[in-house]
Amino acid sequence: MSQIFVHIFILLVLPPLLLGVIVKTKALFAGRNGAPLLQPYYDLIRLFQKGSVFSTTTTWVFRAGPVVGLATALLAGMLIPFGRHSAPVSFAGDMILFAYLFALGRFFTASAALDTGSAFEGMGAAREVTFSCLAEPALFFCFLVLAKLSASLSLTTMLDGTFPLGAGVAAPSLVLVAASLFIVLLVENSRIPFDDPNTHLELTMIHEVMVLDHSGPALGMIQYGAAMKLFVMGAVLLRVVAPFEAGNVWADWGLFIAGMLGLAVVIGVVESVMARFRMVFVPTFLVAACLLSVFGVILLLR
Amino acid sequence: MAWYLFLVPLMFAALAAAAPSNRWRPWLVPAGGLTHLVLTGIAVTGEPVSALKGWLVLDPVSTLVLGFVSLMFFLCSLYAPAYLALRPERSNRVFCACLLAMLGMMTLVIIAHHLGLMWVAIEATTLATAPLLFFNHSPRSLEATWKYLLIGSVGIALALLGTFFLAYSSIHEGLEPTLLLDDLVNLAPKLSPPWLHAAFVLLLVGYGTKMGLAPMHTWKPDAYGEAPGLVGALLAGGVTSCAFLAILRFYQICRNAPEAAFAREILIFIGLLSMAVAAVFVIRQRDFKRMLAYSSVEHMGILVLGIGIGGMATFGALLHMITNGLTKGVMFLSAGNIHRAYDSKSTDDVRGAMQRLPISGPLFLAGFLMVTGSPPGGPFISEFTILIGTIQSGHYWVAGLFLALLAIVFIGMGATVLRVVQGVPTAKAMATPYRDRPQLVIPIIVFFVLALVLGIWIPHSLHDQLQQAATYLEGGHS
Amino acid sequence: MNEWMVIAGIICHALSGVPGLFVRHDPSTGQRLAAVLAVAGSVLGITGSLAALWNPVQLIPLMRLDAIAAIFLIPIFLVSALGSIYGLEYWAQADHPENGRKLRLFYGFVTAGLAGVAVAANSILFMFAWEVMALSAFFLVTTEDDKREVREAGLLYLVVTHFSTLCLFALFAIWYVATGSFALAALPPGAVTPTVATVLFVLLVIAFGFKAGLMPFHIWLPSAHAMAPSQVSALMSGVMIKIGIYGLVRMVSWLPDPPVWWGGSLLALGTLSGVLGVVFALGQHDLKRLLAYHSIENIGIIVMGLGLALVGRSLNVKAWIVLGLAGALLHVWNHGLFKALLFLSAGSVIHSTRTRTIDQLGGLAATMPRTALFFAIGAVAICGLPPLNGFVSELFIYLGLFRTLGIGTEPSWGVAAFAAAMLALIGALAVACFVKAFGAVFLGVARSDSALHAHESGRAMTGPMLVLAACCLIIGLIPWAVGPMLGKGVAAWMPDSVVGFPPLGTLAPLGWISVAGFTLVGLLMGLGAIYTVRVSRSRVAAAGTWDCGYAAPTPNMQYTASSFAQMLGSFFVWVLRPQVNASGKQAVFPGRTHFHSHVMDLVLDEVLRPAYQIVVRLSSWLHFFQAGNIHAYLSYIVIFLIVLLLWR
Amino acid sequence: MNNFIDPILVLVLLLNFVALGASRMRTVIQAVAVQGMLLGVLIALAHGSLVLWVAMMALATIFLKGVVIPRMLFHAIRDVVIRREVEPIVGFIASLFLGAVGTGLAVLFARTLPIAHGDMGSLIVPAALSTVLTGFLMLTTRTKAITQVVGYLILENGVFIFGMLLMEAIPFLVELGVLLDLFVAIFVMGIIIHKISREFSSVSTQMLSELKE
Repeated sequence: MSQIFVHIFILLVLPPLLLGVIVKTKALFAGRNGAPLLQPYYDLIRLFQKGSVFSTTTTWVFRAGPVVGLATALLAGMLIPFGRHSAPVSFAGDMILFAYLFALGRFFTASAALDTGSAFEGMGAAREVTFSCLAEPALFFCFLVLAKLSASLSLTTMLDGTFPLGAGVAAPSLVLVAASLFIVLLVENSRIPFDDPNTHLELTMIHEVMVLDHSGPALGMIQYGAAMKLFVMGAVLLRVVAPFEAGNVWADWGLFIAGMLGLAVVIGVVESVMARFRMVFVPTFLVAACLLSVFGVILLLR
Repeated sequence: MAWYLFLVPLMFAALAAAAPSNRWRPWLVPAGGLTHLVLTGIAVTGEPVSALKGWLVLDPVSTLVLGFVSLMFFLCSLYAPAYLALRPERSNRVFCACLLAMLGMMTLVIIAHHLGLMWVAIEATTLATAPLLFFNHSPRSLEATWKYLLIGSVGIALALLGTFFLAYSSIHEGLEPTLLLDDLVNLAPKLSPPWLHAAFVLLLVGYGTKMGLAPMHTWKPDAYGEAPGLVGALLAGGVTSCAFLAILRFYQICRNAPEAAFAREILIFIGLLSMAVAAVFVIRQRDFKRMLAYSSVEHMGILVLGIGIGGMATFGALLHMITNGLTKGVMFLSAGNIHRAYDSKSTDDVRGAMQRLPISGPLFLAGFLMVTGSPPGGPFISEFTILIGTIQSGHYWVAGLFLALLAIVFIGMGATVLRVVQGVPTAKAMATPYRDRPQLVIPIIVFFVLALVLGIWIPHSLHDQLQQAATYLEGGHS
Repeated sequence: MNEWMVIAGIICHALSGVPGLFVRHDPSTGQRLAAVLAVAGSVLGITGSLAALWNPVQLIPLMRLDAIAAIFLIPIFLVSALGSIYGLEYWAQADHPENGRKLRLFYGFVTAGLAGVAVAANSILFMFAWEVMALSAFFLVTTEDDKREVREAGLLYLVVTHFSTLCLFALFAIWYVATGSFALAALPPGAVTPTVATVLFVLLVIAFGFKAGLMPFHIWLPSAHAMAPSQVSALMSGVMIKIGIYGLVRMVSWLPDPPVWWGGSLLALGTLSGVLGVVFALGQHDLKRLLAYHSIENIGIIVMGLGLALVGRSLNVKAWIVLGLAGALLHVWNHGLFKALLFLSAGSVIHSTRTRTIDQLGGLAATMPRTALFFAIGAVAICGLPPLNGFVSELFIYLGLFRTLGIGTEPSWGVAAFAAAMLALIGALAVACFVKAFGAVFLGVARSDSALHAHESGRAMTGPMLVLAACCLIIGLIPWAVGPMLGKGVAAWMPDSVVGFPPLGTLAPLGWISVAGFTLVGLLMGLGAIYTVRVSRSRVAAAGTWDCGYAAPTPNMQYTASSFAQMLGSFFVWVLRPQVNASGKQAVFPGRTHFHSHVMDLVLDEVLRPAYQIVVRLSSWLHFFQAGNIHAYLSYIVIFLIVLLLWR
Repeated sequence: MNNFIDPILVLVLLLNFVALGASRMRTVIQAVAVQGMLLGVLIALAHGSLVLWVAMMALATIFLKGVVIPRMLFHAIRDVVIRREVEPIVGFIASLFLGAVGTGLAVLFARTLPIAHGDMGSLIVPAALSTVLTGFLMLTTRTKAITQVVGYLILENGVFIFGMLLMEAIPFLVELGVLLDLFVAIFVMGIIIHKISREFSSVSTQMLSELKE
């Protein structure tokens, strides 16, 4: 029971820190000492205290966007095992709920963007839904591989690091899955090289351009939700690449947090060493991700 | 009794020819029709009819056909007075007389068991019909009549030759020469094959011309297109049934002979050919009366196809003769009304019939749906039975072709019919004096109801009659 | 008892339009009577069907009212009644004196026909009901037969439905020859040779595929749905195409020992239909055509479930049967609910703006808030997103497909697993398509005057939508309530092996779904509350949309539906093949320019129409033989005579 | 007397060729008239003894085919004040040639139909068939309505010739009926021709191709 509270606590508190770590890493690479690690927290608090501006064209849909985005991320977080600790909510088919929760969030954030009636935000919404059409199958192929390997239909058991078929069979597919998941993670969370969260050229943005009109608490919820999404998907990836455990309950928590921060560093490194791709290449990479995971499945079915 | 059956109508015909008044003469037609219907009722229910030492007999098949033709004629005759009232400008003396004469001659065809006599009667029917086609006295009707007459007569002449061949086939084997159906059926196994073979072909072509089977159907679109709807209905429902009966007679003989397989083969072939020809010509058909003619060609094809298949299909074919006839009654009469209302029968001018004619228009559409075999309707049951028979007898490809052709015909007719009934009528059409009157639509409604009822429930007596007729044709004596 | 309630319900519906024919003085009386009769009939029918779920009735030789029939009857009655209420305002007799009566008459007939098909246990009766349904639907589609495009849609529909009827002829004829009776019941093993069984299977896939609008038999569906009045579209798309599914589900279950490839091919067809359906939906500019193509997509999903169940039956894996069939049946319900909801709300838009063109609408959420909300609910549901009903049925199918990998002790038929990923693709595309539709129609700024002056519809139209939306939510939140009914359906599908069926509850996390659903709702409410409180406590300013510094934004600068779908469309350009007609780039100072793109239907416009043109040309060549020359006619006779004489 | 039959049949065949080759309408009609009379004679000969009904039959045939019908045809062309040529579609030589071919075919086909022993005239079947074919030839290659009627007559004659083989089989009544029908048919055709000539001021059936697809 206490584990559940720890899980929820981590889910609520840790996500912004990842952003902080990423920014710090990039700063160090750039030779600056950069913003403090806790900067994202200050931003969120500031945003929550600000007032808001609403476009005259908007309706309830515009306000629903951020709320739904955050709520779905939260619930999705409850379905993912953190480290060795099984998820608070876990049942056969929860991975499907996991994927569809993010789809629900996407539906409303994109709608909210269209609600403003701005050409740029429409553009962003279009890109968001378009790319996810390619990301979704990739994600599901990964799930298929994991389900086959772990002979189960629930994320907790999929990710508990035990493979009835034996590590020999599992390893090749898992590598492919990890690669695929990493690409999906970067795209879905609009990271370099696919998207640049702090660019200032609207024409080239995907996620950020959708939220141009949100302000104050709404913007805060959006950023918080985004961070949480990154965290949750990161947790999945972490379990695939490093299903380690340290026997002791609290040590496992520590291991998990360390792992997440490590992942953040990796992302930071990637963002520092790579340039942003042209928009037209994004689909190519997503298709590649799909193919990787398809091979993963085929390896198992042969 | 047999005598009355065909003499009474002729009497009425004479009466009509003599009658002075153009106004009440038409009423002789329904009168004659009713009398004939009553006589038929008596004949059918009473003791077996036979006269003239077996020349005139009422066997199961002829009972069926007679009842149907008599009913058909009666319903059409109800329509006649109102129709002729629409055409006061022209004398209907010849028209009425010929209608009644036609009835008499058809009756004679049906009850004749002497093939020569039957031939005479059929030729007489042709001659009696010619003036009916010519009723409109327009150049086009003249052309139609000429074609009908010449092609019909030539065909019939061939049939006569065929009849002679048949007779000779018995002489040749040194048997007692005869043209009596029953004797021939019994002698069939002994008849000389080559003569019988030739005879069957000649008769099929000859009476096939009369029935309108492809490729002898060429007169049909012209005749049906130019004739008044009433006459069209009688031709498509009555006369063709008589010709069909004639073909049945000779099939009866052949199926006892070694020629049976050949006969079946030919019948199936002609049946499919007729359906195919109809399919080709209904596509993009502009003239909805000619379309009906081709539909009639198609259904004649279905009839002979069913006979060729045999077994359950024979039952289906006999039933189809009735259901198709009734449905054709609906279509021709309503088409006639539409023609009157728009005075055009081309889909270029005719549209919105459902608005222009609140009763005839929908009936026309309903008739189309029925005749193309949409359930629930009489033709559906009969066609379905034929299909089952076809599959039962293992003619899978025939069944496939059958369905495919039905589909094509449906597309062709559907396009034309919908163009007629849907949309908004032109102002010119709204201006014409014609309006749906009770006398003009009630017969159609009766036809429709009968056809529909046959689709939902076949009366027990009729079912028995059909069953007997089928077994009688298939050689079992009942 | 309950069968008589159903029969009474059918009769009520059949007669619902009749009184209106005789009430001429006061236009509203007839339609009120019709609605009352329809509602009464539906209440009777639904009660009877629900009762029949637990004690099925068999009135051989005519009628069978078992779980499967009941499951299909319930949406028929529900949607039909709601539609006729909706019609009171949408197609008020006062506004449409010329065709209102006709519409209501045939509306009743269609409902009766549909219900008749569902309960028929005799092939002749089946075909009667079938044709009554099909033909009445034709008259509904051509309600406005003064419009040319309506007439064309009507002809197309009529031809296609007759094709499927002819296939039924063949099907039932063979059935009769095989069984020797018109009674419809399961064929005992070995009743037919494998060849005949295959022929039957192919025939029924074609016949019912046409009615269900399964790719590639969908050709009639888009135009018919677009041209019909909206409550009719709701009925057709919601329940009429499901009767095709009914036929498929029912008859397939009666064919003995199916080979695996049957289920496999169904699975493939379903996937194809699902993906292409939604892809073509992306290309549409007409709101109702878009919804119509989504029907094709959802039919595909249903058939996927059925195919899975069939595979399970061939390999004798009960879990696949249960999950696949339960998913299919539940999706039949769900699609009936949310697609009807979507068509009704689309109708409400059309009713107030008089246009179906998406790119002329926009900003309606402000003027028609209720309609917008209902459309949003429908959209979320049809995308299969939690916490609504669409998610539940798709989850079942997902679980079944995942299980084909061979989870635990079950055998593995991994090919099917790819369908799971395709289903994910379908879901994502559906989200894209409905964001586009919802956004372009209801959000942003009005793109035309008609959209600018839109007004909310009255109670008679919003009421039915409310009911449907509520049903979507209920099924989505408490699926364990419908679980047992589906179990009955599954059991009825395989009467021979009722024993040892794992109950749906053990295979699908019904309880957890509702936990998750309620949690989600709770979170939404909580966060929503916090947010609103936060906003209300702080300073709020209203301003124009931030347009990145552009001087004079106009409504035309919004992202339109076409531009929204442009990028996705470019991925599928190989199948969509849009015909673009645009004035190209211009000089330094561009003048007026135009852009128009149109997506043809792959099967209809690019295969069938050309083929038919060839047939027409061929036949017009052959017309030469009927050239009016009597000499030619006579020579045909001679030639034919000689041919026949030389035949043998 | 049966040895007279074959010569007469030869005459009939020759008359076919006359009908085919003649360019003037009068000649054609006369040829058919003569043919009809010959048929009457044939009846008498075919049936050995000259019983009453046979005599009546023969006379009726001669009267009808040889006198009445030709009269009607002459009448028809007299009304129609137009050129009296036959106006063939196929030239005379060609049609003669075709006629010859037809006759040949008829003889060949007659081979396949065995004649019973003790039957008179081995020529009957070929003659009948070739006359029928000639009739068809006239029907299909001559434009004028009247010529087509003549063709129909010749066709009918051909059938009639075959009838010789079964005098006994076909009762008197039927024979009369056949003749009557023939008469009425020609009569009605005559009327129609009359109307046609009034409508189109020509009896050429080329005019009659309005009704077509």
